[in-house]
Amino acid sequence: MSFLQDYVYYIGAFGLVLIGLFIILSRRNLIKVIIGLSILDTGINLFLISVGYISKGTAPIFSKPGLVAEDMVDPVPQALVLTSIVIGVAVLALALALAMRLHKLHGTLDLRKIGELKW
Amino acid sequence: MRSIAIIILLAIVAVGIGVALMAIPFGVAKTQVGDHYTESGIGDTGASNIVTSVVVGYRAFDTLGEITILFVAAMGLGAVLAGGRKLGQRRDVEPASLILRTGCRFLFPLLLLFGAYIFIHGHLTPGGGFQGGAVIASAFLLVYLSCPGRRVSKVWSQTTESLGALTFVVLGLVGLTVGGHYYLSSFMPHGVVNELFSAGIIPVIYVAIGLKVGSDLTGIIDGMMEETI
Amino acid sequence: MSLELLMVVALGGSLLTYVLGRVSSRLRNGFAVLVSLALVAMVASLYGKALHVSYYEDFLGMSLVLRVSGLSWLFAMTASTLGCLSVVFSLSYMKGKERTSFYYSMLLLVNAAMLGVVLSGDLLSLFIFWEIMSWSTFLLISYNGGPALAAGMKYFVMSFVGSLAMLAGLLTVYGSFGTLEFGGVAAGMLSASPGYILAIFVLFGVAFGTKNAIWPFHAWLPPAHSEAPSPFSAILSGILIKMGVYGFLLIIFVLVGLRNFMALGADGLPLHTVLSIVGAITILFPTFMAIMQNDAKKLLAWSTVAQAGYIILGISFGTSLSVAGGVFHFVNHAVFKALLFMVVGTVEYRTKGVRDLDSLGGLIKKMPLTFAVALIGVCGLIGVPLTNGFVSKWLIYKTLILERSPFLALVALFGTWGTILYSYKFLHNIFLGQLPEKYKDLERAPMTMRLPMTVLSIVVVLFGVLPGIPLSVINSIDTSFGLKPLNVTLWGLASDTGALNTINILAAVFAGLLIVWLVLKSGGRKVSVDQADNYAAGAAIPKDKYQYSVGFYAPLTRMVAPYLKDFMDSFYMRLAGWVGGLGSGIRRIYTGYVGDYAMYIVLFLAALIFVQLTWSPW
Amino acid sequence: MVSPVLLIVIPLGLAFCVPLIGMVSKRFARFVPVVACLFNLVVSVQLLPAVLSKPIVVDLGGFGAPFSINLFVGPVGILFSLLIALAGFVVSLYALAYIDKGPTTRYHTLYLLLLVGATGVVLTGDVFNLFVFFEILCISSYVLVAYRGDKDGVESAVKYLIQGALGSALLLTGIGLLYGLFGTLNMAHIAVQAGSADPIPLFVAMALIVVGLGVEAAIFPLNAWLPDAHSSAPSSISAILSGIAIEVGLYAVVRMVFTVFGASSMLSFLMFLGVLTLLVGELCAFAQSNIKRMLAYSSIGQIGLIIFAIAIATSGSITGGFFQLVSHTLSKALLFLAAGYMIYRSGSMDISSLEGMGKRMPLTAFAFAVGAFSLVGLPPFAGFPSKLLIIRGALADGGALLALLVGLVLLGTVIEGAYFFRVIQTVFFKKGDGETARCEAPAIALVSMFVLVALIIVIGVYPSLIIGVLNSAASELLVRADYIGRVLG
Amino acid sequence: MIIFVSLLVLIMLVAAIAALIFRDLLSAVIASCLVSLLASILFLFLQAPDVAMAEASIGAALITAVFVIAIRRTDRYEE
Repeated sequence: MSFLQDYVYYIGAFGLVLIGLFIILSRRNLIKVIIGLSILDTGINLFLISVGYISKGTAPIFSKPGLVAEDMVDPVPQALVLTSIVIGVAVLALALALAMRLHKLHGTLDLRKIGELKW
Repeated sequence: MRSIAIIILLAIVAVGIGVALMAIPFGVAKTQVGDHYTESGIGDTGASNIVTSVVVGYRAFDTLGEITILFVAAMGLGAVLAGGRKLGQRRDVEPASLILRTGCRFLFPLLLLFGAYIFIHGHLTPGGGFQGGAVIASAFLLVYLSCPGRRVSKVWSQTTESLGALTFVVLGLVGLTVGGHYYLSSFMPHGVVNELFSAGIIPVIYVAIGLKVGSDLTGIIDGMMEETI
Repeated sequence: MSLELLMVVALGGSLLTYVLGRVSSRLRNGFAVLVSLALVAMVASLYGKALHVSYYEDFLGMSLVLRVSGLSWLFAMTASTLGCLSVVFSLSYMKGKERTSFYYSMLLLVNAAMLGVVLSGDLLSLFIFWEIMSWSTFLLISYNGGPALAAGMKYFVMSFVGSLAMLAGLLTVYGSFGTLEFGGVAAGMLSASPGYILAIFVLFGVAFGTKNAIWPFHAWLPPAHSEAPSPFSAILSGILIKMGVYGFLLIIFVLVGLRNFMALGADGLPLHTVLSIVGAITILFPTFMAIMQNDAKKLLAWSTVAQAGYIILGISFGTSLSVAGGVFHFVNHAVFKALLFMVVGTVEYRTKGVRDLDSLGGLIKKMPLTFAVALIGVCGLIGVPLTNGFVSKWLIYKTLILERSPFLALVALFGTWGTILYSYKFLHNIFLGQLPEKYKDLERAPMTMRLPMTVLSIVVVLFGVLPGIPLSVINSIDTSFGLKPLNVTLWGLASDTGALNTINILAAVFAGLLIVWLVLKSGGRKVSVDQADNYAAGAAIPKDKYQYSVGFYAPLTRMVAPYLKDFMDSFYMRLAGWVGGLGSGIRRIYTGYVGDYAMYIVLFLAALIFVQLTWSPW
Repeated sequence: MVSPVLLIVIPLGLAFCVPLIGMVSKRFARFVPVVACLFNLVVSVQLLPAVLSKPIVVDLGGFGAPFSINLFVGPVGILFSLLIALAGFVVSLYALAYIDKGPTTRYHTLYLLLLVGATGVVLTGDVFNLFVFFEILCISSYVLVAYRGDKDGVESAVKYLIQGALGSALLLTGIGLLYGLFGTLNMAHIAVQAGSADPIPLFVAMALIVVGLGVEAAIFPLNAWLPDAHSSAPSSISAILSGIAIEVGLYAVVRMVFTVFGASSMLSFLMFLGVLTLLVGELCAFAQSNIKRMLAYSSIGQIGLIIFAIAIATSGSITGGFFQLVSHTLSKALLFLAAGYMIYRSGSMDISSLEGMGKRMPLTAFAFAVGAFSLVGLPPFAGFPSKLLIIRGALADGGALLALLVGLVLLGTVIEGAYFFRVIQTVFFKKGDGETARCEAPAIALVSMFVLVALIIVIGVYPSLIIGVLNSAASELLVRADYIGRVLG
Repeated sequence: MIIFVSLLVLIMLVAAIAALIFRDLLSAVIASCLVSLLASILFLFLQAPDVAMAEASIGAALITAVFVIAIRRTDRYEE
């Protein structure tokens, strides 16, 4: 139980990272690879947030009186993750737009067949 | 064969990261910077949401970069898809059902309002420019889905985008000249904590960000929808 | 006359020539000749002076120096004279060709760079001018297009390997002595360990040897010489490759010092012996290659390699006699080889680019003067008495005999026999024998071609009859190297082991000529019959059947050809092929499938982590 | 004195203005990048003396050292920002004429943002901020590679994006680990604590970060995107990618390894990696028949050389590495620009299609030759002093291993010389068939090329003009304590 | 509590694996959307409401929409 207590978030986060990497490395379909990137991003975000967590902490918002700064979880990773999520959506949207163009030009999304540029 | 190789590689990486994680125990405060933020965040920036004070105060420069990235993505999406688009040729999709259209027409202003609420109250409650912008964009997404013919004016969304970003930049420059001579320094009065009009430049920036992100994301969706295949 | 001014004139003249060429070709030609003449005059005025100027104080912490010494004056003088003559020769040779402004400007740039090389007072500026010389030479060699491209490429790659070795060497020197000025380096070398000196010598030797085309670095030379424009071939063969000789002289006598040099190498096999053996190989093998050539310029090119061997052989003995022989042979070779290349250039010019020995012949009737100068040049090349080649070869032979190297002497002698064979082939196949029908209306060479050839042939004879003129200069170089001075007289050399006196030879030759004339005179009257006045089976034999030029030395060629493969050249070509193959192989890792690329990234990461976790080296 | 933050903010603001201006007049919008780069150039030059005497630390927001993001404008930063502004200026001039089709306003916006991203990376003193600016740089280059919207462009952009995104993800993971270990994101603040940290987690973080950044820096074997992207992008973008983007990636790697981690034990490994990268790049370039692919592989080789030089980590060799970086930026940009118009006129990227270009466009071909000579390292061009400095630095050490590596480096240089001179022969000495009409590049493109030619020759002849900056840059990298002290006070 | 969280993590990983396995890209996208949603719930548990909002609105909603649009314009099934 204490193992879960300590590691479940990390396991979740790096589970996502590894699954994302696996998708990127093994799948040939471009959309699938982009899905992999999205899962990878989510995993990293989860990891960053769990780094900043403090046991029994509160959200870093002084929304009601009686909250003390010492109990709050670290706000920095949250700020970073906000940024990272937005970067993620930017990259994914761009990737999908490129995928659409690629499909139109090559007629396929199979990355193995899209290998005219090589050597 | 390939899968096995990948699994081996990933296992090595996983072991490495696992070893590294031993040094980063979960749930233990390890930060020096974060403590300072929670303790003096209100005093420094006047925002009761410390995340906001970090995003728009301490690390506002990151946020400037972040909205730039979104801007790049929106711009780039347009540039990438422009190659395949023939002007004036749009797909004529039959409109969605009446129920959907009516529901959207009803939801649309509400969503806009909700988004605006989120980014205006970014310094007080969870949420902020990005979340609010996303909500606004989803409002437009709904419109696009229900009434495929309708489009946001390119000129307006582009202008909002640019002006929102420019507001951020110029506010920073003002801070460079008047308030403490630091770029992005909080030169406006902090006001009373937990009131709407407080926290110096943070709400102003968040409004600008909200509008900009909203129009950016709308632009992205617009670009994707408009692509004619 | 300041050295900086000289360099400014040389480099600026080259640049300005190109600019003027945009305006008017006539103006440009005049200007080019003027610049090259001015350079000759300026270099000549430097005679006997010892100048030393630092023209660039702080090039990355090193100061660049120009200086003139006896040795560099001799090289500079040869270079500028040949340059000037070659520019004059080009005036008609290049007429009507394209991109002439570029040609002249590059020719002058090569000239300037050579002056820079020999006038440099430190290794870095030597290297800089060396590199400028290399790339401008490359551009000139490639100028003709077609097969010249491959030749230029070969030249560039080999010479670049050499210059990079030199760069490594000079930077090692800088690392240990903190200076690159010749004086400072020489002072440092006095206390350096033999292994270190050997390493430096090898690094520099690769550079100088490549430029000088000594075996096994000769592979670039034959194609380069034969494909370059002929006036430039003259420079290339006459002086440019001799920059390698300059380099060897510099490093052996100025930088390392003779005493150190003689002590280098293993016990049984000292370095100078290795060098002389290399010189011997360089004489022997290219001589036979030259005999087998059917392309006039290729023949001369191989002969150049062989003659470079004599020079190296001379230098490697390090006695005052041998060094004088080597240096004098360099001067002589510059003169007669440039002359011969110009002869080929003239022929080429008149026959519209023919230089195949099998299809020429009988041109003596059309170009008598060209034949005369070619004869003089060939005599010099062989070393016939009363030409300059005789004196220098005499010095080298004498050294070999005095130093008790019968084997090397035999090789040198063998080389001379070979020289006679190919020289005769050259002379005969172009000028003697039958004149092919198509060359009936050939005109004689234009003035601007005859002038430089005549000048050079006069020099050949002058130095042959009065060897004292150049030898006195060379003697002063010898003494500046710390060698025992020779007893030079105007007519030759006097020493206790045997004297050279051209007056005696002159007298003997005149006596011989008199006898021959008398014998001929006393013989019966001859009736001269046209060679074509000849019948077989009642029909006149067509004149072209009398072409003796075809298959000259065919039996000899058949005999030696199987054993004479330029295996160094094929080795280099194969090396280049391997590199290309390696490149084609390596680039297969960029498969075009992005999943593989992502795999490389993760693989690299995993490898880093794995290594660190297992061995923790970092 | 002007604040260095303007180097980032003013071009950024101008970039945001470009679409607005573009709505009014497309022709006018083209000039915004030129103006922005000129501004940066002026400001950088103005800042130069002050920075050389004492690095400027800019506090953004005014909350004190580790708490707010800071810019560190040291010699390295100012060197890079000068270089970015210079190359950016020249290439934007070129693009005025070259980019005449497609959504030009978007092109100029993204181009300017790319430069902003690059400037941000080199000036920032915060790890996460570096990541953000890095993403600006990367994402805008993904788009610009696909700008033409043709088959190759989109294909290579997709590949570039996948690899780049993977790299960024690793980088972000590494930054997360760093934050978990040290609880701070300020480079100097991390550097202070890095010495006393647990070595294994620190190494894992460093490996992730170096690999992540290495993708953009084109270190072998992370460089597979480069030949595709550089060869299919519009030539102006290839010039900037080759001249700026990978150098900035390299800067990030070097900054991390030297300043943040102080990982001196990694250096010998980096040295090998550099030589390996050099050899792979040069060998692959040797086997190419596509001119832009050849130039792209040659960039890999040059990056390897720079890594090698910097990893030797003596003051002399780092100076040489930076010199090589400068000369590579100038020469490679020049090569791509010149090749761009030659390709444009001949209609093919095959080297053999460039035959006779020496006659048809002599000035462009001349510029190409200068670039090639400089890259090969021949005097009197800018590549010569850099090669001299690198080898001098490597040999000064006197180790046998280094001497061997120098030998391999020189071998790579020979291969490089061979393929560049092959192109020069093709351009100048092969008789092209058919077309002989003159078709010189437009005047503005020629102006941009000849600015580079002039710089290459001037720097080649008077290396002392920039050697001062380079020397202080080297000492900035070598003396970590200075950096830390300057930031944390 | 921890059991619940572990369950969520488990479901999240299963959803991710489903995204890996599904040949139908639309299903895969829905699975990855589920991953994002579950992650945003985990963010809430980790006391990060701001991030949870962002992840839900951007990561789960908008990105999924963009994915769906892209898939409609290209092929739905992985070959």
